[in-house]
Amino acid sequence: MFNYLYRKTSLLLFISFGITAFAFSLYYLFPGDLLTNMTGITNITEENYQFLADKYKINESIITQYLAFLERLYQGDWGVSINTGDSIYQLIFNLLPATIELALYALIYSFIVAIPFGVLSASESHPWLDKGILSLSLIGFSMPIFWLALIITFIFSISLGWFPTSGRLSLVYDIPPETGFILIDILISDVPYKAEAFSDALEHLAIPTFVLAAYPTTVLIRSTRQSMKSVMQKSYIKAARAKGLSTWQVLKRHGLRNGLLPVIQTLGIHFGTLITLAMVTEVIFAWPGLGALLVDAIHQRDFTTIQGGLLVISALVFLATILFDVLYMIFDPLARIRGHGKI
Amino acid sequence: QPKNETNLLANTLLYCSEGSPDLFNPQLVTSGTTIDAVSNQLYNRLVKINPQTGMVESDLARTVIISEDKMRYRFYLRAGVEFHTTDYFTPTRTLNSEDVAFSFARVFHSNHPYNKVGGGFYPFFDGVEFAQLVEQIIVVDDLTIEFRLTDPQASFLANMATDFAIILSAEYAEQLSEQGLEENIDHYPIGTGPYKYEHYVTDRYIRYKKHENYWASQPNFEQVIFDITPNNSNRVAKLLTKECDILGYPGASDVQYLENKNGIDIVEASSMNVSYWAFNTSEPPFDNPMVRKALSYIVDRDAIIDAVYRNHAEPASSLLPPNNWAYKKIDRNLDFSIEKAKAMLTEAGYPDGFDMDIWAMPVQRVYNPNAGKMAEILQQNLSLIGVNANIVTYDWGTFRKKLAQGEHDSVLIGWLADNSDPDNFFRPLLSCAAAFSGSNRSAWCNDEFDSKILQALSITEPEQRKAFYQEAENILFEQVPLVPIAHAVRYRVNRDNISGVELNPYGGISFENAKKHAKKTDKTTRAKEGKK
Amino acid sequence: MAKFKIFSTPINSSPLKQLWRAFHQNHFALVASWGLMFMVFIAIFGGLLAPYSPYVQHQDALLMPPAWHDEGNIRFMFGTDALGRDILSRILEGTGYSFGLAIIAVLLALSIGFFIGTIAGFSKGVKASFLNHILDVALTMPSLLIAIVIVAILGPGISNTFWAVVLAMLPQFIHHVRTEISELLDKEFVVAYTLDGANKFQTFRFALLPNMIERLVIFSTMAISSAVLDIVVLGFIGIGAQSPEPELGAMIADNLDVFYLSPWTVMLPGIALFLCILFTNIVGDGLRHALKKRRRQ
Amino acid sequence: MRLLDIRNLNIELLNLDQPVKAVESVNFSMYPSEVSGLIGESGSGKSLIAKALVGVLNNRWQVTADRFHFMGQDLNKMSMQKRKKIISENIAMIYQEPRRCLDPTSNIFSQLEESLPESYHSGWFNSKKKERVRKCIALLHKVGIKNHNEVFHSYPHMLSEGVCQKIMIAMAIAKQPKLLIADEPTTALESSTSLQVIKLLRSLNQLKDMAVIFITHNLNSITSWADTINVMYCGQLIESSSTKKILTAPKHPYTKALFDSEPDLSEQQNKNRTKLYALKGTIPTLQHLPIGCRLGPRCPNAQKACVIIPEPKKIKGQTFRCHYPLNIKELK
Amino acid sequence: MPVKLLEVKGLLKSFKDRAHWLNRGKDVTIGPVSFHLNKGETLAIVGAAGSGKSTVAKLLATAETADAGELIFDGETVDWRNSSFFTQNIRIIFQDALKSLNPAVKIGEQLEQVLLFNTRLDYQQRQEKILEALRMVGLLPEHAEYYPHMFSGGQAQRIGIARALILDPKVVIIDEALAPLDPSLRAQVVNLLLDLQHQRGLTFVLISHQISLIKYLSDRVLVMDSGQIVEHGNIEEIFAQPKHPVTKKLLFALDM
Ligand SMILES: Nc1ncnc2c1ncn2[C@@H]1O[C@H](COP(=O)(O)OP(=O)(O)OP(=O)(O)O)[C@@H](O)[C@H]1O
Ligand SMILES: Nc1ncnc2c1ncn2[C@@H]1O[C@H](COP(=O)(O)OP(=O)(O)OP(=O)(O)O)[C@@H](O)[C@H]1O
Ligand SMILES: [Mg+2]
Ligand SMILES: [Mg+2]
Repeated sequence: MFNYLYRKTSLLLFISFGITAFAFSLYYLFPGDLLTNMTGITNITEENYQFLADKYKINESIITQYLAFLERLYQGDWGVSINTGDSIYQLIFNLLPATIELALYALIYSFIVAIPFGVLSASESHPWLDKGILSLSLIGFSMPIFWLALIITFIFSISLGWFPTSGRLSLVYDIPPETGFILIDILISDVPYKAEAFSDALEHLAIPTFVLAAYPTTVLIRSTRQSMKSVMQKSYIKAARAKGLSTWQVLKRHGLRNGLLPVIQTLGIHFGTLITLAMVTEVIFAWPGLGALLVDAIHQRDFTTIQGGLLVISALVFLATILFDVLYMIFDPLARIRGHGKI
Repeated sequence: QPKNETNLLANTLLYCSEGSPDLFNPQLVTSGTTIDAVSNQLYNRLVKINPQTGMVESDLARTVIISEDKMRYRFYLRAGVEFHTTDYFTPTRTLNSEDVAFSFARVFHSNHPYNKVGGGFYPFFDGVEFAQLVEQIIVVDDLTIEFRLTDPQASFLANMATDFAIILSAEYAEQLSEQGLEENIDHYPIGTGPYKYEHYVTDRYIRYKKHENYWASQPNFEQVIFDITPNNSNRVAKLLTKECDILGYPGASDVQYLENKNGIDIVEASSMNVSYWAFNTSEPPFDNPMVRKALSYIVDRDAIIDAVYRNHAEPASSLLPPNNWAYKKIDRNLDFSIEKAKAMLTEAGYPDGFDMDIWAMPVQRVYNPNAGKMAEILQQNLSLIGVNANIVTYDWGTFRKKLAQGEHDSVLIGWLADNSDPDNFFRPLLSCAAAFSGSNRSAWCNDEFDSKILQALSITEPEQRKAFYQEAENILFEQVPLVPIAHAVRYRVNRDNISGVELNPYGGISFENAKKHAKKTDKTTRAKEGKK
Repeated sequence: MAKFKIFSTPINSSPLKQLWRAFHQNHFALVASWGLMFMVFIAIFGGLLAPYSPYVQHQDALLMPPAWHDEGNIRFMFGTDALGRDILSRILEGTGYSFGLAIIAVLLALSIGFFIGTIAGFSKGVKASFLNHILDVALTMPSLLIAIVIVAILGPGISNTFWAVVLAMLPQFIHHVRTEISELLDKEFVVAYTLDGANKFQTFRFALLPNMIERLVIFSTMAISSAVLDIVVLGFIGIGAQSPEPELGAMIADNLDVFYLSPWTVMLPGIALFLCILFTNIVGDGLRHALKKRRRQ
Repeated sequence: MRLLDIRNLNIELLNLDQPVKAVESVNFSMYPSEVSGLIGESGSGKSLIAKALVGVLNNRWQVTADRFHFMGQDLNKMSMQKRKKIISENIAMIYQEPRRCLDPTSNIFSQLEESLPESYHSGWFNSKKKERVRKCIALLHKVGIKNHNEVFHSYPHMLSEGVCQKIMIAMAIAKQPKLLIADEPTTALESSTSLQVIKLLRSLNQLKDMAVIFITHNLNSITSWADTINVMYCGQLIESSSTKKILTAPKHPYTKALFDSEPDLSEQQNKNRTKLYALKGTIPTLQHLPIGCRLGPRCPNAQKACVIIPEPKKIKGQTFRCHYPLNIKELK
Repeated sequence: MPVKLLEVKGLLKSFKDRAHWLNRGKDVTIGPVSFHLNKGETLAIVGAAGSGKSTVAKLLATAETADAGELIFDGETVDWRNSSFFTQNIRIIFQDALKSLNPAVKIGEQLEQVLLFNTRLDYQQRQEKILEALRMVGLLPEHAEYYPHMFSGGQAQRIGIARALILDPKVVIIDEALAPLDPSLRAQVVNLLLDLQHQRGLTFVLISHQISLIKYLSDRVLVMDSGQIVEHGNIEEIFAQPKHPVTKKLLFALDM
């Protein structure tokens, strides 16, 4: 146990170093003036220059610069956006919850849909159902997310008018942002139109969540199916059946538990992709999150924002991967002894 | 409770705008987006233009008395006009002459404490050389104020009625000075308009609340929301899904599409505008008139009007649109001709062409619904004469900022008149003064041209003025600092339960009289004038 | 425990041939592989087949619907876009950009990854564990995100997109080759080769290489579909290929303006894109299944 | 009365191009508390029979039998549910690779617990928990595991193969089955551990009157304690009789070859390097079985008649399938 | 009079077991062991699991490098680094024959590769040698064209033997290579080994758990326990009077 923790911590340290060093190196990789890339201030005056050069230690060794960078990171002094002059720290952490919210709901959604379908398709009782689910998931897997988004909006918003097309909440409702998670914000706010606002928020969530969930759902269906299939072939399942347990009991006690373990791992592996797809979804549905910010920033060559956004998104991805790893470890007694290096 | 919801919806006006305002004071900008978002909602002017008749009429000023020599304008203000009360400012007094004096002094007096706040550039006022025109502003009494001019300039009152000449609160400015937060005057606005500022999230939305103590008739909405949706088709989608009531700047193809949709009104509104292709004449090779002239031949106006405007525009044969009184149809032989362009380019010393950038606005404007497409057409034609064009766009804010810094080679942009005076097309776009203040995108300064348009200003006789403007246009078409491309038809698109939205032919949109009906308005008011 | 082979009589064919046979039995995948061949053909020769240049604007035929539409015209099979460019030509050319470039990117990433991965697979000790850590870090980053980062550094454009995609896929390939090699190195038959007196190179050439090929083929097939997705997504969000380049993602984004008025301008490139990815995925899946089937025998 | 009586058992694998008969017309019967050995080469269908008996073959397999009696009841005539119930209450099975047969993600106690008879699970939530714990401890003690607490909280991977196999046995005997099927229970174990396991099974058979079907490759481990021995070849039961008879006078050439190919320990040192008795050739695949007698091509005394499938014959309690059986005094 | 073919002195190997969270990495030391092999005899190594039998075998075949020890072959001291000597004189037959064959290469080619790595024969000679090796283990020439997956366990084991013998080694190590075979196949392979020893005077080192087989095949026995040789001698003597408790236990396990 200790060893496991030790290994994970050292990995975490390595990763933190990796991410921050990478973010730091962006200062140099981005075109343009170094000090502007660091501060986000475009027209640096003479007297200001000296002050900033001292603060950012740009005339000292790379190591010192990097350490200064770490210190600033820690203090929340992430510079300002080259274009708007807003504090990047503020900007990012205001938008982060929206991204997390979208990704999380999509994940939950795909879990709810994919696990039963995956299990169903793994049970060999309905070969046609299996084929159907598989083909559908293959199609879903092959659809570029933006194209899927266009088709879905065209059908469900434009033609049928069931759901709104973009945004998180109708602007009619004025909900003070407390946590940044819209559903939570609505619940803790004291506005007279709580209920409508809540259902409106759900309506807004529907299409983006569905579109974003398409990818993880198909991945999950396939991985659930595969792992359930292999688990159901295992001797211990046969042994359990021979003990006289019913199909459902076998599934519940042994099948799902073992079958879903690799699924957790798959999720960990694909979480990063989910986050990137969330970024694309944000762009498509004008979802005010980190992804939209980042893409905008790339359009506008707003290097400070790009750097901050990338830092946070990669940190998010890593944290999630480690989280899934820990989850995996909790559920799989074997992982505790064999979890080498891999995150 | 469903009751609540209907109330909330009925009391909210949702406007899907195409971009974010730069700030909340039109004095400092020329951008239509800012004007739309700010001028008529938050502020009033002394006088305004009636959108129907085009005549100047009273606004905050009850009456205007003009002296015989047309050099002194005395404005009598309304009494009891309340400023906005917000969480950052509570007014203690109503509007008086001080406020008017402050609002204009800020623009005119370079040593005014607020003059440099926000950069110190007032593009519109600088463009029409207002500071030189107004000799003095005299506070006669609490509710009377007099403007003394240096010249009896014909366009003064029209300029006073533009969306730029708004009235700020002097009391608020004082409060800000005390707090040392002068910058806030343009970002946390206080005005007298029908709606007041509540909240703004950059690139997402603006929320205005009703101004309860509005001096004119009570506004019809509890809140007005600007839903900032730069993407054209997203805006249309929002209109269709009732996420917005009014659509700002429909794309040309969207008009065509929306015409066949139920529940949507499309109204053609009169508009004086021009879209043009401006060359940065301070940079080679565009400092060479021959090159500019050559490039002007590759502009295929018919193709552009077909593809970009979807025929909702007229080809521009002059800078002035045909509905301006000073317009005169002259055949300038502007035909699209690759041969001529090629020949001229060779003559100018560029037989093999060159590389250039075309900056295309990222947003839809009245005068140009899709600059990107237009740029692609130009790019295609340019390639025929060996010029390799690269299309550049940034988001709107960055775009304008970089444009003002003159980083462009050439730009596709346009102009929407601020008033009916032809001068509004010439001086802001091409005068030497504007070359420095920024709205002259060609950075072009021609003394002869300048003197022509100044001469045109100094006289009042329309026919004489017209003649001067024609001469100016002749110079323009010789020198080609910019190539006029089209005069677009402006549309107002809204859901059919909305009425009373006013589109100023010279500027922004006004929701002062807008109403939302529980049911559709009756047929007669939503005649689809714009339909062909 | 040596069991009987119940399935079929042993066939005297190489594993690769067996894989192909098993693949052949899956008609669905077989059809998809024809589709894939067709798409590859278009990706290579699309430019030559195109009736018009993808850039030329037919002023007289703006937003022309496809030929099967009532108002369509046989001149433009798939209709035209808002600038009068022939959509068929643009799709034919665009397949080369989106799909062809993806294939080239995969091939490039494969060769570089193969080289580095091989070295990594053979190295041991501190060097290897450092590389492992770096790879672990790089692998958690989804390829699209890496591509976005690289484009952010290099700036938009189709060639930058290409390099971004290559670089983004590299860690996966290195990792794949490396694990493949280190897995194989643990196999008994590789030890047997050393005991037979084979040196490192011979072991690699005779023992490892023949056993890596099929899995590499499958992995690369799967990588193609993700490379296509990366390229088009970058194009779509406007930081990849720039219009008027007929890259399918950029094309879809470009035509969004007229999506409601003339949906085919968006749907047709989308379908072409979808087919490319679908065929690739089906073939990849089919190969994977075939491999599984072969392994079971 | 017979404990188990099966006639003409066929097991077919369906999901191939054409169905393959992996086990063909096997007759098998045994008496209560009998120990029956099932031997034969790998792949001859021993495990399939065992799995078919406990009914854990998945639906790709088709199991048919003309008669399937267990404890006097005709299982063929019962509903699936009832059949399953009877089987799970009375037949238990232990497998070759014990660790693979234990769920790696749940601890030993919970797995042991769920194999207790129904009566321990009914009643209020947890009301019988203590009783179950006691019972489980008793079971572990019975199979010779003393540190029960430690074992209870362990996961399978923490235990040695031998312990895992003992736990499997504990689970198998939890319901006090009438019949225990041990499918190569010692193959994965070291010789000293496997000795322990066999001793354990032996004592259970003697003390609890539990019938045992012991499937193995290892002839030595079976001959000393099995009452009867059944020999399989290529999906057929080719000979079955009492251990003594089979050892002394095997009737089927394959049976003889099987016993002869095992070097005999009692023999003196093989100084002159004589060869072992070996059948030539290899075992055919199930899809390409020879016509007639399945041993045909490999049989040393094959003759013309061997192209006809031999029917089971019974001589003095010794059943075999051969046209030319060995060790028969007077040939007809 | 037996002739000493090979003598091992003080062979030693120690492993550092990787530490993991249950046990804190114990060191395993195999040896030092010393023993000799006579020409044409079969030496059996027995011992409990983990006692170091395979390690000794691997050290002899240089699949592992020894930490210390001396090897005298035919009266001459051999350098451990002289790999071509080992590959040509001491060959090992693996436990799982199928796993030790390259699944992607035809049998003939694999045999040819062995020749390529070690000899300078030309194509014709190589083919002849391959055919001879196949014939020797009772396979047909066309089997050279087969892939490993097409062989049954017994046939695969024969190929393993062919591969070991194709370089005409003096010593062949058989590490549990007979255990996984079915009785009837095992008998075939045992017979084959006996034949080969008879014809070519091969020396075998046989590692097996099956006491009966050892008794049947071998001349001398080494008994190992936790890395050490605890008993060795002629097979009759040891079976008649086992001295060490480990030997007793091993022998006892077989009469069940
Ligand atoms: N899941 C399966 N799919 C296909 N064939 C199978 C499957 N399981 C078993 N077989 C085949 O059925 C036949 C009988 O197998 P079975 O496991 O009963 O043999 P066995 O006698 O138990 O062998 P062993 O001694 O190796 O355990 C074999 O030919 C085997 O290849
Ligand atoms: N590469 C290695 N690294 C660490 N320890 C090893 C290694 N190889 C063998 N050992 C250890 O050396 C000891 C002897 O192993 P070896 O394989 O020689 O035993 P064995 O007698 O052949 O056992 P078995 O009968 O199970 O084959 C074991 O404790 C094993 O854990
Ligand atoms: Mg079996
Ligand atoms: Mg060993």
